[in-house]
Amino acid sequence: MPVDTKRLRGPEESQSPWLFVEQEQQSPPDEREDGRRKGQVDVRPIFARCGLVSQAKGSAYIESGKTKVICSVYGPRETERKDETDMKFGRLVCTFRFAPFSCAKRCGWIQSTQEKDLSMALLGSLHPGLCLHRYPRSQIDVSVLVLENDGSALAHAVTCASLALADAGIEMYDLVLGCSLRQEGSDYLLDPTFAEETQEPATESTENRGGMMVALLPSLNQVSGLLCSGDLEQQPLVEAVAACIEGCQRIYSVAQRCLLTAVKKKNPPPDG
Amino acid sequence: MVCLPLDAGAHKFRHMADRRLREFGCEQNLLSRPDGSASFVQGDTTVVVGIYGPAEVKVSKESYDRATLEVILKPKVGLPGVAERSREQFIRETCEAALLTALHPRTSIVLILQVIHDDGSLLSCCLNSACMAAMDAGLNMRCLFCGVTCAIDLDGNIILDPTAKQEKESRAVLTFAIDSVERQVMMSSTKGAFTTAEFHQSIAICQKAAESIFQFYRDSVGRRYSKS
Amino acid sequence: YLHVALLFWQQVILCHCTLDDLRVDGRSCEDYRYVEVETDVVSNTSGSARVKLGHTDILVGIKAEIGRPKLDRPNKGCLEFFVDCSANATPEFEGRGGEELGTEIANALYRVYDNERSVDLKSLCITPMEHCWILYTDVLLLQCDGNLFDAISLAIKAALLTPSKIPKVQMMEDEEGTTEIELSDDPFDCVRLNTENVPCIVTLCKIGQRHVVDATLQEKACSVASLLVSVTSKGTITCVRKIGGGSLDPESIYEMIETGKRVGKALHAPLQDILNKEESLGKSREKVGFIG
Amino acid sequence: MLRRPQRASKLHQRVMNTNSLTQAPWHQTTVEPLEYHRKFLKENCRPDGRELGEFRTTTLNIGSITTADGSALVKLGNTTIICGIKGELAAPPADAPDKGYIVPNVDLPPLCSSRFRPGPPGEQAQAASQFIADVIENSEMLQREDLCIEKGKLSWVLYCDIICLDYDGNILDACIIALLASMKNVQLPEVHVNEQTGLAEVNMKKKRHLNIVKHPVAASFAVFDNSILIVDPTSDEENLSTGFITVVIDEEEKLCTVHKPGGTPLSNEKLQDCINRAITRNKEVCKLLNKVMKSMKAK
Amino acid sequence: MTMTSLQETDVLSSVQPITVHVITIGRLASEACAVNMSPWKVCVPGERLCSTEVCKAGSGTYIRHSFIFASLAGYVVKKNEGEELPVISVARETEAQLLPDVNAIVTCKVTSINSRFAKVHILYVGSTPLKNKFRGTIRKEDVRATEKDKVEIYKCFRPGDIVLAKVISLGDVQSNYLLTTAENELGVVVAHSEAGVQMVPISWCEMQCPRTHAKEFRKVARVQPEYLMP
Repeated sequence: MPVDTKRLRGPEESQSPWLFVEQEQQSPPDEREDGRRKGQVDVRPIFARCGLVSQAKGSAYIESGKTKVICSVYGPRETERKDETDMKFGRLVCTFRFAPFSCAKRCGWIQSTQEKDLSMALLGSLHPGLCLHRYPRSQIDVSVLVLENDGSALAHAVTCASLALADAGIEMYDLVLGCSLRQEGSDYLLDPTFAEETQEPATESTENRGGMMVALLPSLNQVSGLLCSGDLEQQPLVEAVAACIEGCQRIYSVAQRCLLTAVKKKNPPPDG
Repeated sequence: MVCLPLDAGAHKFRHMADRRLREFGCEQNLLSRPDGSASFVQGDTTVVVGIYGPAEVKVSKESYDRATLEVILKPKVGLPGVAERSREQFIRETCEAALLTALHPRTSIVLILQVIHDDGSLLSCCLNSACMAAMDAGLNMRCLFCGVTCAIDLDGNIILDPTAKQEKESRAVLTFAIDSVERQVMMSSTKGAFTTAEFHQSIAICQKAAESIFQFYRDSVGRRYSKS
Repeated sequence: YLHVALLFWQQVILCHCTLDDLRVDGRSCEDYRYVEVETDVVSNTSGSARVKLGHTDILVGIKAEIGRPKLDRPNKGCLEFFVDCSANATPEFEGRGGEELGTEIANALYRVYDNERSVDLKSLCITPMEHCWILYTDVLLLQCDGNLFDAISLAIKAALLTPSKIPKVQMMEDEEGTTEIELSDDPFDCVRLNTENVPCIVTLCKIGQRHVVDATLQEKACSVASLLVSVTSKGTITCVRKIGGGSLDPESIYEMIETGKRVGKALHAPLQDILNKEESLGKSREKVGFIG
Repeated sequence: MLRRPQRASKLHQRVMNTNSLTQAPWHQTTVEPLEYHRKFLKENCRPDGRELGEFRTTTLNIGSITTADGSALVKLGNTTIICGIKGELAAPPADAPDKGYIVPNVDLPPLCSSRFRPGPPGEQAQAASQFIADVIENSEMLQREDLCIEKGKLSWVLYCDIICLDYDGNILDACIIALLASMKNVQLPEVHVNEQTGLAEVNMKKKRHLNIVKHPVAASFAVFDNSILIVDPTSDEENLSTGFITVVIDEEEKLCTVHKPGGTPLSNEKLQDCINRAITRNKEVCKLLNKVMKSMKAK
Repeated sequence: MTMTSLQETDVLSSVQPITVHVITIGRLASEACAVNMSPWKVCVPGERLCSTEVCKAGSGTYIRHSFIFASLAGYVVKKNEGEELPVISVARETEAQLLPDVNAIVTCKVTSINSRFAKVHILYVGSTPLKNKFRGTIRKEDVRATEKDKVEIYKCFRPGDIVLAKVISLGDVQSNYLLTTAENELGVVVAHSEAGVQMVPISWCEMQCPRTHAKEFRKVARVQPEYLMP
């Protein structure tokens, strides 16, 4: 492992105090801690606002429960390295990062495999929503930073990024909204918290457990991103996708309203 | 090019009290590859500098109205870290203010500093050697500059040009770069806490000490060009 | 990912044919191309396999090495993936193009295989927090003719199924209290991994109104998006992922999951047959691969 | 918030109307930025309506990141800095067995401005990290001995991760406020070393604050046209200035850092002006900090 | 940035703190009505505006299944331009996402020159500033319309000059935007002399420094001179 000479380093090795705390084995409660119901399309209230980063072409900030995500969009700017497709279509570049203090255990500065994978998933989810043919020879950069991860980080990152893109005035076919779900046996938990995402099962059986993220183009009713892992039978899986789609539709109005406010704040109504 | 031993031909001073600089000396043009070079010795602290340029510049670093200045500081042992990067910034921005970079647009000037030994007052030694190397390279400059370090000990006494041991035992260490035209503060880097009065006192002492370094610059240039 | 230039009329024909459950090469929508599987092709690995699917040609080698368990799962071993998109496979892999595809595939493979459900990671642990087996899985793309994921997953499953040469180890404690790892001397005294739940990947490509499995490069060029579904032999779905730049309507997703599950489940039995046959032949089998 | 833009726009009219060049579309900030700023400075004011010695509005928000042991978000005009501190356990340094570690790092991600590229931190971020580390050490804002749990065995490591979310100049001042506020917000759990097992025992229910003894505050200045000093420069002003100076001073008026990385030489009088402004700035910021801390306790 | 979990926000000067709104889902229905009340309709990308039988699609829109959808967040503008159908478009304050297109007039700054071409940074498209610089090239043969073979680049442009030019091609994989100044109205509009003073045009090929009265060669654009005189 090469040493990182570009940052101040602490001791060679340090451990999170959580490693020394006796974890009490608790069976997951019947009710969700925040009072939401299992098996219901019950998303946390969302606070969304555009245009907070003055330097960016467009930006958005989303807070849902304790999860906090910020996103900036830069460009269209000149593509750094070009190939034939860049001559006709713009290039979308997505970076997804967790702030070092955003998770229960501190994460490092160097982009992890997980962050790379999530960047890829973010790219795949946003790509279908953009009119990239309007931006030949150019590149649009989307960077997402999770300030606090209390579950469903990728889903909120997708929503946040699409708001930032719309705020930047990038032409889009539709907004892109994200929603996560956690399947626990016969029940599902929509928009799970970090504790719900990571809790150990009550029983050894791993049947029908898993996590899922769906990205939706709400007015075209098209799924632009789907990422799911776990152990799922076909029926619960299909139901979970449907629940996520409904979850996305639930946050559409918040996203719309956020953009309307941003447009009115940024620009006066045109004359004539 | 003959490589002279470090003190040959170099001027030496000997001072007794704390309010004096340690012996210092310099040799210019000691490296054959760079366009300009100098080594500066302050007590046991020694730094060698090589300058390349004005030379071709990478497109990404090109600026249309002036030369791009790059400073690389190599520690005595190990890889350069964040502390070196911070010192590089100090040296680069001081040089940028002194060099007339606008005369060489779309070029690059690279300064490479190698620490040979650190026995205190390293940053000032780096600045002095950089200035001597820039003179050796024949780069156009708006003014000369010199670096002077002083330390404030626990009793509030100000020690000029401290050794590493003195630095460690003192409450604060201040390094200034002084310009040769107005004798004003070009650069300031401080460690430890001190009062405003101590700050001004330190500047005054360093400004005074700068006179002897500038005189030394003048002498060495005079000697060099009277020879040929 | 690979860009194949098709003329517009070719695309139209391809889409229309697909609508009638007839593909350009004569297959129906749920048919795979001819698959060739060969195991134990690289001698110095713990397990290896080569899979040919149409013209797609994949080589997978798995090496077991002792390492430190990851901090977040101290009592489990792990899998590491490295995908080499050699420029021999297609000129498009030259430079950074291949690198990007490599990471993309590797990331997907982590999601599919590096978990408790697919591979019995606990059996790979030697001592918690200190030592475990790490299965370094190298994937080499020799030739690309579409449907990389499915071919790679077949190869990985085959490589894991072959008598994995993971030696049994014991922890020895000497007088000073330091532990040492002792490998079993008997080369046949090996741990055999439970591969019952190792899934296979089925990639479904949406073309026009229908979706097809095992798409060729031409077919892929006509498709806007595909769905990657990984299925165990029992028919449990362990991973679903949308890939490609386009979107899918919910109804097709449901249909594609259904097809994926059916095709994926059916894929396991013939693979197991081939592998059993290979194993029963033992050393006497005739090797066809150029490396073997 | 309304007052300021109005003031600024009136100013624009006054300053810019004197020159017919504004009619040409190319004569705007991007083409002749230096001339543009000079016109304002001639009138002793700046394009955003501030006077030369005026800081931008400072907003402080403490403790909003619950995954961090201490956190703060600071806005200085548009410039936004977030700092999160997380404590971890490690063996104390060999040369100081009774001390803990403080590891500050400043990140300037591409998110905050188009001037930064993805990848490892550049020179500016590294120099900022070193600056923060120096201020922590010089000011002795907290005793590193306080971070030791058991001498020679176990101590705390405070990872202070500072991220810029919006880069509009003068990040150093904002970073110091963010660091100070989040340090004051840190609550660490009680830790004992079990004598028998030698392992740490953590009690998450019992937490304590750090003892912050000094309150260093920074004031940064940019030198314009080799002569004019302006406080709290924006990103545009930074790009055009010929030198910077940052003065860090604590509430007892002791200087913790006088950071002037080269640039235009300054006279002693100018340096004293900077120090005087830094003293009043310290009072302003401490007042704000106390106000926020107090209202947090009230809740 | 504001946060709902905001414990405390305080502001140093007399300016009022930013109020924090928490938008919950239940409250939205009533608020959405309020939006429609305003005289200007605001839309978000993906919103269906109307059928193609009613309007023609203008900028900031796209057509799908014979309906017009918004592709931008902005104000919906319907304009009758004397044709059969009115044009519906989505307007933002500035055409922020504008890219240099063929035949667009751009303002650029010369970054370097050599004997074959001048390299420039495009700063404006029309009167809209670009947030990011795009690179362009003015080849020797595209500098002026007459005596093309006698053009000497250094007598036409100098690094730092502000030039009005027209886009002739987007270029290919290797090259940048190709620009031309081969029209009377195109060429150098702002240039500084060796003394650093902004020069005054005295002919189509010369400019003069008001301080030193030295003359320098440029390919000068014919712009109304009152714009250039301070």
